[in-house]
Amino acid sequence: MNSIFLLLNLLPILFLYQFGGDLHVSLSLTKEFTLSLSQTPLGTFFAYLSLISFLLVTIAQKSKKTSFSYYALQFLLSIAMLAIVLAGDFITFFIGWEIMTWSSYFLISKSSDIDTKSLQKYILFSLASAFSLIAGMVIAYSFANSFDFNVIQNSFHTMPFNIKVALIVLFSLSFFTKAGVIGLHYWVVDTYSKAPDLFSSILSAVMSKMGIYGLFLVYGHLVGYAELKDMFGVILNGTDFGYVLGWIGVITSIIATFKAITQDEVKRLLAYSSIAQLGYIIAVIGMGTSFGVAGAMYHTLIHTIIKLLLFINVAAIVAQTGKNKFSELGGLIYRTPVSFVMLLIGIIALAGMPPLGGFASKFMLYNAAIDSKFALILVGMLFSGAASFLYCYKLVYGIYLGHPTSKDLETQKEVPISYLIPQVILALLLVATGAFPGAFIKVINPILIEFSLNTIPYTSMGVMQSAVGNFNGLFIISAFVVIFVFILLLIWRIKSKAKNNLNRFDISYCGEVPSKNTQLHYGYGFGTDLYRIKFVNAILKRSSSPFYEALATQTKKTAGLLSRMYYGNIHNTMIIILLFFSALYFIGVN
Amino acid sequence: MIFQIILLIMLAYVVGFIYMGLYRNITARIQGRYGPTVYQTFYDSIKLFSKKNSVSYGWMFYLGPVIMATGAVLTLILVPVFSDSDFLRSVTTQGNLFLLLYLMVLGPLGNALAVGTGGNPFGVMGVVRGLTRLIGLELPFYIAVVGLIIASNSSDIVHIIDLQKTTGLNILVHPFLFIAAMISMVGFFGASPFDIPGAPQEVYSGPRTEFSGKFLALLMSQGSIFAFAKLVLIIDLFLGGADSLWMLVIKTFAIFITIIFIGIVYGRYKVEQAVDFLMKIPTLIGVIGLVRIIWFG
Amino acid sequence: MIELISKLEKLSLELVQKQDYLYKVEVKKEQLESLLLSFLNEFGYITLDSINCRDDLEEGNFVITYCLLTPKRDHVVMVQTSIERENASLPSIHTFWPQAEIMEREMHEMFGVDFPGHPTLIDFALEYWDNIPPLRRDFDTLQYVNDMNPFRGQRDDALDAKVEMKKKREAKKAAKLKAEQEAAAKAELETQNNPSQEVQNEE
Amino acid sequence: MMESGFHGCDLDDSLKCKLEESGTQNTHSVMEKAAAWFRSRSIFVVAYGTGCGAIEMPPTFTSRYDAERMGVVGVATPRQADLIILSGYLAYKTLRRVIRTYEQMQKPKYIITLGSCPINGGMYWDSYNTIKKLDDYLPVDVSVVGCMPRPEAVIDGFSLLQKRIKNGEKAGWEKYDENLDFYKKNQKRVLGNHVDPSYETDWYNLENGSEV
Repeated sequence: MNSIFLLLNLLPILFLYQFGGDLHVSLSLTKEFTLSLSQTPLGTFFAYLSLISFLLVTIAQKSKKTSFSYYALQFLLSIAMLAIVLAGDFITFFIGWEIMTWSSYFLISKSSDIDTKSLQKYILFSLASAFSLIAGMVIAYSFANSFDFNVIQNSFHTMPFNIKVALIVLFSLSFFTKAGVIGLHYWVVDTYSKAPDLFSSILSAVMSKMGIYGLFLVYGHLVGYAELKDMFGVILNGTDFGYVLGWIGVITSIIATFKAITQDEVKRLLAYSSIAQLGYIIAVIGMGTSFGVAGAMYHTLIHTIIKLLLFINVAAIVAQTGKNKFSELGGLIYRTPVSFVMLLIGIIALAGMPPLGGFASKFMLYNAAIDSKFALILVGMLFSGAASFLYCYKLVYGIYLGHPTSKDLETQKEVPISYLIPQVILALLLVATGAFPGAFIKVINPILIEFSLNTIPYTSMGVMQSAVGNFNGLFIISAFVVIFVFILLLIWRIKSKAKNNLNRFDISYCGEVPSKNTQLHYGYGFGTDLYRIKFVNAILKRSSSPFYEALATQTKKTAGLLSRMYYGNIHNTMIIILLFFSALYFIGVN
Repeated sequence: MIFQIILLIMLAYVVGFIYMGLYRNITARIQGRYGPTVYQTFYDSIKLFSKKNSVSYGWMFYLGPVIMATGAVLTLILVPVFSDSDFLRSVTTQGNLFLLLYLMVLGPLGNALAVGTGGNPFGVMGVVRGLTRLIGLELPFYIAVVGLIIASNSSDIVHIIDLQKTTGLNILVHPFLFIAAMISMVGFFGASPFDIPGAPQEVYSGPRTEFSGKFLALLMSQGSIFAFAKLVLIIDLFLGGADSLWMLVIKTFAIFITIIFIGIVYGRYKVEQAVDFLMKIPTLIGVIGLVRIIWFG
Repeated sequence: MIELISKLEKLSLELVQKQDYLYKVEVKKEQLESLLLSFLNEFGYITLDSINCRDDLEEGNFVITYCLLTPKRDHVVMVQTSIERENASLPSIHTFWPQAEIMEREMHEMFGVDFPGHPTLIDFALEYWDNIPPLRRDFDTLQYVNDMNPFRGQRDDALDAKVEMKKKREAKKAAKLKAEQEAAAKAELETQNNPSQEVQNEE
Repeated sequence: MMESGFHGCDLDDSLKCKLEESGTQNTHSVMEKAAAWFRSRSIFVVAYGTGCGAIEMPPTFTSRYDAERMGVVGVATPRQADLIILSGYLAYKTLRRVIRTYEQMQKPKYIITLGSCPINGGMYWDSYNTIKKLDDYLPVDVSVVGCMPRPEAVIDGFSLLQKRIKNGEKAGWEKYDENLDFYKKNQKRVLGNHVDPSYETDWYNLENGSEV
């Protein structure tokens, strides 16, 4: 079954490769309603990103028992996403969006540890996102008389100012919900952590990127960055709008980073990290400069790779050990060495460390902020990056380093090879993007042209150019390797005999002898220092859940009040109906 | 080029060790002691390299100090040492200031993996404290660096040095940024009051708890190379670089002695106190400098 | 104090004054727990100062003393009971005074008194002790020490301290004697030489 | 210096440790001589404060007497240390920890004891819980006598140790390796079969079939 769906997943990629480039199909249903696919450089990029991600996840699914319906739904989801990114009008886009919502809903409900509340959260927020999208669509239609993107784009500047703002806010809200901006992220963490393990990778890596695609579509394509600049004016070197979005993104990123550090569940940490990373993208997406768009694109790519890698890795470990908490895992490094190296590459990139691709994307983001002179936003981004080292370390320490916290962890074997294949591919991609950071500029430049922005200078694959300095990825990675090998050989040759200590209890422990019952894994201790820092404590003790809980309670009460009409006193009901009709009558008379 | 790199590493090694020795000696003199010779850290390092055996906990433990040393050396060769010469210019132009900011953290993070592999809870405790402190420590430094990058509109250090010839030294033009960066630098040097991660009275030696023999020696060596690199970075950014060996020594020593004098008079902050402090006063000073550059520069 | 005496009289117990601040009441083992409880709750002796044990090897019992204090800290009441040495056991009172837990633990280790219901009756100061508890009087400390930790032998050039001290003392005595004699001789010599001077002085 | 004494100890003659009184030259090549010189110039100390001698160490290492000028520096963990100072009597319980700490130190490693108690039990000569002769259980390099020795005496001990290291004399850790049987047997005699896993010499316990 796996191989069938593997081939099936390959088909759209081949299709896109064969017929792609300039795909324009349209199907007229009525005079007004036309379903059309129209390929843009932006859509192509996102299409390949999502399809290849699906392919890799399907490879990983081989060793996991998966039902036909699961595969079918996943395939449907991939097709829906293809429809979204290739859509030429809002009807196709919305159909794709709805199929994506529902198929992912059913996929999430297939998880063993999902509860009704999380499912409800997911579907409610998805519906809210869809409603705000449909509201925007209808408003746009009422002014442009068409759902076609190009028509809306052409008639956008003729709309009144408040309608423009309403459209931007409605679309932004819809896509922010999908991407999980702070405040609208209420569904994200529960859903990501409770979905089937491998599907979490799709949710985090691909589905959240549909929100980013939507934002690009609206800001870059429908509204246009020039129009944004005209509408909201300029602050420093960027748009006012970008400045607001920048702060939204940075605050999202900082809060989510600190929340991530204190999580005990592996997938919850990754979910918060996902929110934080998307915060970076949102911080630069509205700046309206070439580097802003390039930074957002670059980080979209790198974050997709990293999150696929990390979620597949964690899914493999959870499948192998049956544990998903840092306090229950630990000490797997010599049991599952390949997985460890893969996760290590993932977190080095996640932290944005130089030799790998993570730095290239971070550099682009920072360049965007420098280019617009958004200094405090840049400082915020750097700060959140510094804080993210802690959760990166927690991720690798909690699972692989330290001591095994239970007996069955001591006899684990390496995870199945089907989990490792996609990880190795993704890790190689990260190394490649680190060595050739300039290569991706070639993909970004057509998109910049599409958004009628200046292109980014490109000299060679190894060099990343920017307005305020450049760096040579190929040189850095080769210098790193050379120096590393040199020092390693130097240390190797030194006579002092390194005695390999195989007994894990032989540690200096103040003269005491730790036993099997001694708690030696520091998984619990992570993040406790943070609670004592005033600023961080203020972030950590706040949560969006009381607000939404209260909203839910109030809604229930209101609904209860309304429903009393039907099964309360019959006379009251009659009076209300009478009043209603008389009101209608008076309105009609007037 | 290879020859130049080796020359630079040896220079950093010697100067770094003498500075570390001076650190101990001057500290001792201030405390009313005679103190060790300036070569004491060098003796320590050779002694540790010549230990008969050193304990290891597997390959990741072995690689951790190597990664840390690699980070230090890479930082060193990417920082322009001499301003008006072609010394390693072809190498330093390959990187930029953002790269250096991240490279400076690469080593400690690599070593943290080795500490985690060692399995000593005290070591990990020290690492976590170090990373928590880093949150606060990086903030003023980032502000200073971002301010300089925006002021000179370049993240190329050579450009920042050259610009100071026309506009005047950054320490005079942007004093607020310099103060913020220096407070961070005190912490980067592991001096009081920000020396909690490896405090022997509290976490048993912190990240270095399990390291012995040649691994500890490697950590010490990279520490002195790294210290030199950090000093050179500071003088490049704020003191207009150095055009000769003498200027280099004088300027780095001036910065170094300032750090010693700040470090010697303070007690040790707890990690949350350190972060609280760093998020308030130095950050505020830095933000004043930054706002001055953006809106009034 | 009079109140306490009368209360104890109701329980047919006698309070004996040992010193001006020290009182003693003897009680049987069966009564001990209830008496300590009433000391804590009714008489207001909220502090347990110490629990002491004395080994009466000749009579074949342990004498256990609980020292109790009021918040005023002006006097101490010792509640004393004696138990058999063989299979010695006492009710644990760690629920009354938490500090009793560690005191009982120590007593268990040093005298081998058992405390049923005690939560942590594990090693206190010693580790893996498998001999007779060391503070019992039938434990021969000297014998044990000589078996386990023999003395360091003499050095080849070592000197006997007693002999050396005797020699030294004699030498000292001799020196002193000699000095005295010399002094006496000197004084004599002076008295022989000086009369003329004295005479001159008088003049 | 002190004679090694095994009188009154009912051990096999074959197990008796032959501790040379002093200095057979152990270094041969120039490199080894240089290494020995550096070792003598830099001594990392883990100060194990047993007994009353712990109070003598702060003045030794701080402003008044300043052992750092000789290259003697305190460290926190046995992994980094070259020298362990045992500053007073050792109870069995302490001995167990000291043995473990000593075996966790990396070679070459040395021991200095302070006071009379590690030599002959001192005032604890009749204690049921204190050892009398430390050199039966661990190889002592330098004993600084006195009750307690003043910091001057401690520093004298350091300089004696430095001189020995510099001359390349046979040190305690080499004797420990050579005469492991002797030391392990003695340790077992007072600590019983409950010898904690020390990992460094676990193979010994396993060969002798005792429970670890």
